[in-house]
Amino acid sequence: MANDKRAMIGARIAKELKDGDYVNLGIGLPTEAVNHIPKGVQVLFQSENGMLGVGPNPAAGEEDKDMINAGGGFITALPGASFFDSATSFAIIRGGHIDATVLGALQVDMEGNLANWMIPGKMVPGMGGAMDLVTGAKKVIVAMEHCDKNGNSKVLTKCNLPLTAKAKVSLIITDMAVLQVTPEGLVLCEIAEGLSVDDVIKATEAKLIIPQNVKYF
Amino acid sequence: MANDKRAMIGARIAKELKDGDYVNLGIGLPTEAVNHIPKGVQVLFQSENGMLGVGPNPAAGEEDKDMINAGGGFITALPGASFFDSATSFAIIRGGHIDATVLGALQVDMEGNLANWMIPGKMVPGMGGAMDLVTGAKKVIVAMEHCDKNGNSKVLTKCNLPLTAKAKVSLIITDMAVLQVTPEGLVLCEIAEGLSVDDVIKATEAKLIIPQNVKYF
Amino acid sequence: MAKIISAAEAAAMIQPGSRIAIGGFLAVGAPETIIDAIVELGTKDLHMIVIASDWETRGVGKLVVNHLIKSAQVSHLGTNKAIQAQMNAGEISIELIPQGTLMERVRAYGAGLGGVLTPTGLGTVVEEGKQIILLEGKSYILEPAIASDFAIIRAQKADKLGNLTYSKTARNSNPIMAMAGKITIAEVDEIVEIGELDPELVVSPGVFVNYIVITKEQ
Amino acid sequence: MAKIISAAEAAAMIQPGSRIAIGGFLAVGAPETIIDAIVELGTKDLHMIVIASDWETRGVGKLVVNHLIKSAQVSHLGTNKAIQAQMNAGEISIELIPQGTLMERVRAYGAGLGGVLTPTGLGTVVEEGKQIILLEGKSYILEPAIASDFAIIRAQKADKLGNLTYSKTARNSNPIMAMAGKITIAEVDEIVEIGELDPELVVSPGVFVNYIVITKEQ
Repeated sequence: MANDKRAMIGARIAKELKDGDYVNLGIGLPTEAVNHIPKGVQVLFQSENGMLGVGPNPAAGEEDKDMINAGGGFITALPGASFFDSATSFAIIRGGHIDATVLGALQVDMEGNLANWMIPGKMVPGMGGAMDLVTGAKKVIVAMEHCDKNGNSKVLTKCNLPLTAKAKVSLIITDMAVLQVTPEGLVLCEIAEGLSVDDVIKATEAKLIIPQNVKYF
Repeated sequence: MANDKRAMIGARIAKELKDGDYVNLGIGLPTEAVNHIPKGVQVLFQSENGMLGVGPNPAAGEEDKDMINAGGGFITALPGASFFDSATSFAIIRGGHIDATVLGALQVDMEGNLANWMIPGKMVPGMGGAMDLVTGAKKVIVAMEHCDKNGNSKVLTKCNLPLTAKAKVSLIITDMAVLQVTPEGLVLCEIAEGLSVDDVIKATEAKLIIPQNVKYF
Repeated sequence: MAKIISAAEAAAMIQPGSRIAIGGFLAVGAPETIIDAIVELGTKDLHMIVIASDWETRGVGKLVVNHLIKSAQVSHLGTNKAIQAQMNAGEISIELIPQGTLMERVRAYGAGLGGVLTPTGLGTVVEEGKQIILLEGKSYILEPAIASDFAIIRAQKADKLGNLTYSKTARNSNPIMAMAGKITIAEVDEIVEIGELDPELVVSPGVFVNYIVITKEQ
Repeated sequence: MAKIISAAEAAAMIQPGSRIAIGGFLAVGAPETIIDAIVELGTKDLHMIVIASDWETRGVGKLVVNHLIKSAQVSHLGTNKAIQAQMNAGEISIELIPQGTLMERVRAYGAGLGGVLTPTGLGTVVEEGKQIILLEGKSYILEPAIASDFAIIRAQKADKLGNLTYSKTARNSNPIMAMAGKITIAEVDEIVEIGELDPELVVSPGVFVNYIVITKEQ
């Protein structure tokens, strides 16, 4: 994905995060949000291996071998950080103490089902902490490209890959659109600047509910 | 109970505790053991509210309001002590990490059943940590007076008070005798100096197995 | 991020019928200032979840003697005659729970678990009416999580994010109760600036703490 | 009380078929020196319980590339191509477990619990073949405790009683794995005298630790 699209998604994720929120960001695209938190808004980031208060990446040469995030990347600690064991970390996650988690996806569907941990016969990295995060976080946001490399929609009527969790996703942020999962189906809330509603409908396998006013983001 | 009897029981409990053992002593009589650990033998005492490395009672005027044992008495910490929350404390207990626990009893029986937490209609203090201790400790020792205040045996064929745990007691140390709980029944291992085997048999409601040699303690 | 409030404000959040998980063991590590504020307000019909019922004049015992407790899940009553009298009089309903089981049931709620399987209480009255699960030849009692609306706890220091440290055996149930409140209020001896607590020394991360109250105890 | 031994002595305790809970997360906080000693000894058919399979050259990945692992309970394989190849070739059998569930199952064993009830994995392949428990209208998967013969973990400092402290995110699964070994061996950067560790700073009490090995890592 182009850097400007990544930045756009990061900025849009950041809008969902409120002052004082405890947030867990998945590896990759979701971490873009860090660069877009407004000044004066304090969001506390968790790393599920066992830390709250994750700070910016360290400068080259200043990496601490004992300071990594859940993706294995080097991190720093902000003032007010805390370290704890991984069982406590997942108690925080599963127990509903995390305000929002943002994860990537292979597929997401109209019911808020998410598939992001394996492609049978091809790739079995394991679910890691994703199933707990999606089950426990107060708000589950998916951030991903709208279509896969072959141009196929990743927003489906029904996921056909093994699920990470059932009916837990509440918001989908892609390079094309912002979709809300509702009991009635997927609502197209916002579209990316330069696109039309029709562009999004064409690129989406799932049926979308189109409100009268669709904003740009 | 007279002080010399308490000391005798304390000394006999102490013989069961080995160098390096982690031990939890119940309130009252069991704590007598502390005064009888031989020099050079290091036994580490747990307090189930959340501490390992309990030291002697503080001198008068040197009590720390934040340093109490499970009975509410003031304690001190030995070098090498550690503090932890009560869930961890009971993980240590239930998980089999405590080598021995010594508890008082209202009744104990031939099958190693123990009753020490309530008398229906009369006294319901609650089981506190006793059920976990008796369930989890590697070795469960009962230390008590052989008979109650009315002269009735507390060593029974079958407990009739509500149980603390089933078939968990392995050794009973009283002011009259040391009894081992075996699959065959209660074995009279030792009797108190000055008593005869018959004295113990008469004072005991449960049937005893009498080996050829019964030692004094 | 935690908000600093007064004990009276803390007490005012608690409603008749609220389920409150309360830290402390025999009143050591008990949130005395918040308890006093609840007593002053006189909020009745409370359900308390606590290790022990403490003494008549200290800890949760003060809630009992002021007749504010309708029911309790507790492991030990032995030091408080008032609660035993109220229980015998049918004024208060008590579920006695082994201490380790109580801690796991509270932790389970805080950790989003439905419950745990424990061998503690097998063959005793504790197993009565409960589901027994057989796993690899061993029996366990299924002990469900205990829900609470509020946790009121006591810590030594809080930073302004709500990160907490404790003092010695006053730690006891406090970090576990802290996990379990839908709203958790921590009474502390001292509030320090963010960054003043060693991140390795934090026992309860601020994520568990919603409000901080400064203690009035000397 | 913990005994100080060499990494080779630690490795020699472990037998073919042993079930080993291993600390670390993506090799940070992994007991590299003990792992190297196991590799040197070449003990085969091991079962490992670990969060992630690390890298081919770091952490438990070294056990994998040397074909010492017969089976594993693990949550993430994505950083280690060797384990995925061995899995596809049928050489290694893998139970994939959500990370939080893995931690609770290991903790449960260390804490003497038979298992826990968790909502994680409901409606996914994780629930297949498992008992579902309904409590107050909510479903949970019954996840049994995971037993281990040995725990090998990594800490920062140990005193001679085996009390342990950790460094930053190298803490991760180590305190949990430490609880769960029938025999627990802690690899540490530094051994200090009894009394040198602040009792409030001890994360794993020595009661969980049987042996201490000094690390060879720089």
